[in-house]
Amino acid sequence: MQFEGIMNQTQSVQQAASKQAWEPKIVAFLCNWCSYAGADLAGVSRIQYPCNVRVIRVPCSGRINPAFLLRALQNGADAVLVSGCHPGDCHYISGNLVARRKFALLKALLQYVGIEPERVQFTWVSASEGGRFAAIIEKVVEQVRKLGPNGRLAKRL
Amino acid sequence: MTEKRISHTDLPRLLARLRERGAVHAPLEDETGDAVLTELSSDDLISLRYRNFRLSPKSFLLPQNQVLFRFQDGKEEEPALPDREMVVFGVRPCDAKAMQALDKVFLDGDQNDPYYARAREKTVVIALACTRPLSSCFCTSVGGGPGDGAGADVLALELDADLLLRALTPGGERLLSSVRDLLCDAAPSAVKEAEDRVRAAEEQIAPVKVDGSAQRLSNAYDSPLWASVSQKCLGCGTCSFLCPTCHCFDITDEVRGGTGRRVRTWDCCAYPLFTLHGSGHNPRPTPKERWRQRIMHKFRYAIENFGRPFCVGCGRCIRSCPVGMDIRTVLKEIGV
Amino acid sequence: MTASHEIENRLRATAEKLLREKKVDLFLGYEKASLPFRTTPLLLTAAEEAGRLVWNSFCTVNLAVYLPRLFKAPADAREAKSATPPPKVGIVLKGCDARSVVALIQERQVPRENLVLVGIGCPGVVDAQKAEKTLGEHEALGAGEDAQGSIRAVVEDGTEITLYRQEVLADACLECRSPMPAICDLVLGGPVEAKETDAARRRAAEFESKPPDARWARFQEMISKCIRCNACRQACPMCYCKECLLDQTRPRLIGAGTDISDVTIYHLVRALHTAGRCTECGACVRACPMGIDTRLLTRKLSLEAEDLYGYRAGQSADAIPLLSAFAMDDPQDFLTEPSHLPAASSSAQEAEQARRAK
Amino acid sequence: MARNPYLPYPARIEEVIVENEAGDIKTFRLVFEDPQSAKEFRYVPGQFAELSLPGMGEAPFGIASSPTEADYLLFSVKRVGLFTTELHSVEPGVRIGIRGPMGRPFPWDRMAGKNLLIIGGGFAFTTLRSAIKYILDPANRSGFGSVLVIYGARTPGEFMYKKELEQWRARDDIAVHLTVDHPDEGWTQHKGVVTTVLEGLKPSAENSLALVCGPPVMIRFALQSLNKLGFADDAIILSLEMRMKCGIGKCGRCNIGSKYVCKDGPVFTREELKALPSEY
Repeated sequence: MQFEGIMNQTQSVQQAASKQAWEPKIVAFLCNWCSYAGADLAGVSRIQYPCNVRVIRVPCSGRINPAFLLRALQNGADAVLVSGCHPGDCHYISGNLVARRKFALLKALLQYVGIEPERVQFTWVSASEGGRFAAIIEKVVEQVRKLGPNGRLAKRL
Repeated sequence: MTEKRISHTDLPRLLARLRERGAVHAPLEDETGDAVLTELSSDDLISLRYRNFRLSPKSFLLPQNQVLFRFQDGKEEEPALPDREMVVFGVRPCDAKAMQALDKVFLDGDQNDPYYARAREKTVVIALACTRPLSSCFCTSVGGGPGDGAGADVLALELDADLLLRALTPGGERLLSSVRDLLCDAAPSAVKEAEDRVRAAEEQIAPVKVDGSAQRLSNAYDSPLWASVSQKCLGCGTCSFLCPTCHCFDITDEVRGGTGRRVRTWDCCAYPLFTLHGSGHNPRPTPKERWRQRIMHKFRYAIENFGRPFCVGCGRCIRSCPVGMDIRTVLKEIGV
Repeated sequence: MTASHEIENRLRATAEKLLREKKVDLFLGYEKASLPFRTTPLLLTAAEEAGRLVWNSFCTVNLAVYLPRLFKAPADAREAKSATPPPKVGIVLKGCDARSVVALIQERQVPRENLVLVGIGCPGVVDAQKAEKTLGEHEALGAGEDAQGSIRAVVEDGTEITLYRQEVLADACLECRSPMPAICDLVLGGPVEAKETDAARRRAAEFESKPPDARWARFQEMISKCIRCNACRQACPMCYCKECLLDQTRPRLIGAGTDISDVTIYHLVRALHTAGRCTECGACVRACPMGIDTRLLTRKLSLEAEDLYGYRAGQSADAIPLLSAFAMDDPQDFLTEPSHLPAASSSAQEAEQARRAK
Repeated sequence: MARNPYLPYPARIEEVIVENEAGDIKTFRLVFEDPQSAKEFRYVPGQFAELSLPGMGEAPFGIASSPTEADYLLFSVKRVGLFTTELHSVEPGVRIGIRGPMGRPFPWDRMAGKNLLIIGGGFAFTTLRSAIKYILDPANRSGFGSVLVIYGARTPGEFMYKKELEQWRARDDIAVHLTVDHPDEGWTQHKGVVTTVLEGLKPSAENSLALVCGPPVMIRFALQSLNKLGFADDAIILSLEMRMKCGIGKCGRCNIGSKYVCKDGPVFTREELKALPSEY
């Protein structure tokens, strides 16, 4: 339900924004142990990065079912980003390594059916990489801005 | 009641005229060669080579997704019901008969279903008699026949060069009189020939024993055979979704941030979730109970409630079952 | 290749013996269906009825789909108390079906020791929809096959029409690389060679060669026919989940209807959940009442699994399933890397980078 | 034109009352947003209605208030699924949709002049409250014979409508017997299952009707006791719980035999239920 809440909130922000210009909205699934802490560090370190991201904290990147990402896109996210611990650093030893395979296949499949590859992005960010987190968000937002709104998977209600 | 006649070559003109009054849906072949009831645009060439459509035309009256109303800022907004007339041309008699059955559920109750009622009111159904039934057809055993127009407004019968048109309802009369300049009276010999063809088709249809099913099924409720007849069922909904009389539905909300809709969508008694209670209790927990419900509903409860089986013998469930189950065989095995 | 009627005779004898000697409680095979080009599964428990078993090119259903439910673990302690011991099951397997059984064993859904696997080298099965299309306006009232494997159909007026085998074989069979069962306790009939081994790859490449917009348009056009009847899922031996994610209502993952967006997510999620598990039997395609080529997606995922990880589903019962396994050096060139080096935010980060550089 | 039966009447939640100690049963007091809706929504005890929150869908609930309580509707809801969990989380003031009233009520024609035995268990007391409230209304009370209520719960804290139970107990035109499985300190009433109390009280089946609502186990044993006491099958009135959607006999979900629980029920006599498959 937390997720619905975020999407609703995002939608109202979006509706307010749509009166002016379209702004990409990115849903980021961050693992609790590394990437969420990395994002937090970016915040406390006052590193500037675009405010287009809504964060969902998950226990581990290995917990993410591809269906979650598709659901975010269906609910109007312009892109999703998943970030976990670097290989070897997973709190649960290998959750991120198993996830890596899942994500590779997801990305390949979406590209295959004609979804722009930039709509689903994956990366590793450690707890100490606040700068890297900000730089990745910058890149994702920039790429999605170029792509425009997610017209293919978003459901029109 | 006089039969009218129109030549096959003039049929496009007739359909074009009907298009002036509203949407006309008629059989067009898709890229795979399947005939599909499609809304005609000006230059479409209809095809009468089909035996029947993959999907039953029930979706014209009971669409798979029906928006009941919209939510706008958390408030309900009733949708405007369609007021445009629609002609559906080429419905097979079994499917027209199924519409008559659906009327019993959606129009004869204490409360009419407003969406169904409006669609039914605005839809003129032109049935096309069958001359080439399939081996999976058994309409004649469930109260229908290849030349039965019940449920339709107009019945069309095919001849080599012509189509005979017979109005069956006031709506059908109105439709035919609106295009009377394109029609001529059919000669008695032509009518006889068309009827002979229907009779020949009728003879090709193998009978299935359904008479007295309500009585026999009322004794079969506790039969151990339900477990064996249902054991290879995969629990998909193909049979229900293709069935022209199956009408069970679900109601769900699709809402984002206070905006969205309440929709009804087809549902199916073969699904375990269909009867699952919030508490976790399920009154029909296995395929055995669910198959029994399917058969009982069609061949006993419907007869008790509406005086007719809710099966029109179109055979879609037989042709499309992924594991080759045949409702005729099930009826026989269970002792109907 | 051994003629199908010979195999059929051996199959009946085998099943009869297994049941009579109580080596199995249940034998899963096929029997004649009411319509041509089809057979229907037969769940046989009586040895004397083994004569009902058939073997021919219409034995399309992947019988492995029935296995998980036969070995379902009891839901609770009360169920466990009244549970009967798991049955011994004999089952007829084509190459693809055998791979499904392997995958189910890998995923601990069925106990190998309770199975008697009767393998048959498979020359491919007929797609009933294709065969019916090929006959055009005619309807077959009966069908069989001759010694050469050609399909013979008898139509309404009694004439016999011969259908060219390659034209009516299921797509999955035309792409099949392993017609011989990978594991089995006995094999009926001689070995069967795969004909063309890169057909799947060619089909995928052909689709991939189109520009993204065309691919998307084709995909959408195809699935717009979907009626969400779940036949593809229910016919799949690997879709054994007690409650499918796509059916969940607390909360609901996708809408219940046929909004194109929901249908899209349905097919993508279903395909992804069979990634590394799909044994390319094509049961989903043949189950679809609307003629959707669901293998468009699963075919691609199988190829990816092979290219990226050298993994093919259902090859070895001892292998760790693709998505439960990993290698430290699995490819990760799809990851997003920052386009510029991040500004150093803290000494901790510098230390981290230094550590990684090593 | 008749009103669209799928369109809910808009109402507002005026008050939320926590009924039990476990806190998983709450009573919602609802008031229609416009007087027209209130006028159209005419119900009789035993009927139910579909409540809905936008985006959360609908669920059916027995109406716990009585038509003699003119200004509001009461629904007591136990938290079990998605909808009820969401409903439990809302505050007074929230807008809610009501569709109904639906279903066949208690057989008030048959109940006139009869002695009434009302047996309830746990959470399934909602429509029984409606019935009791209706019977005890000064305008109605003389229309019925004696009224005996036996209400069982797991613990004293699990009774619903505690204040009213006390008020009823203080009256002399209704006998109320409460019983619990696990009494706490200070519990002065019955201990044990309702059937024990029932068999101890031995109400006469003469000129009597029994209304029974409760969990399946309770119902099973209560029926056995009622049989012993001489209650005929058509003198025993039950209310079914069933999964429902449309509430107007179309969607097929609550179909049992040739009946639809939503329109032919939820109230059935035991005799009627015996003629139906036991798919509930």
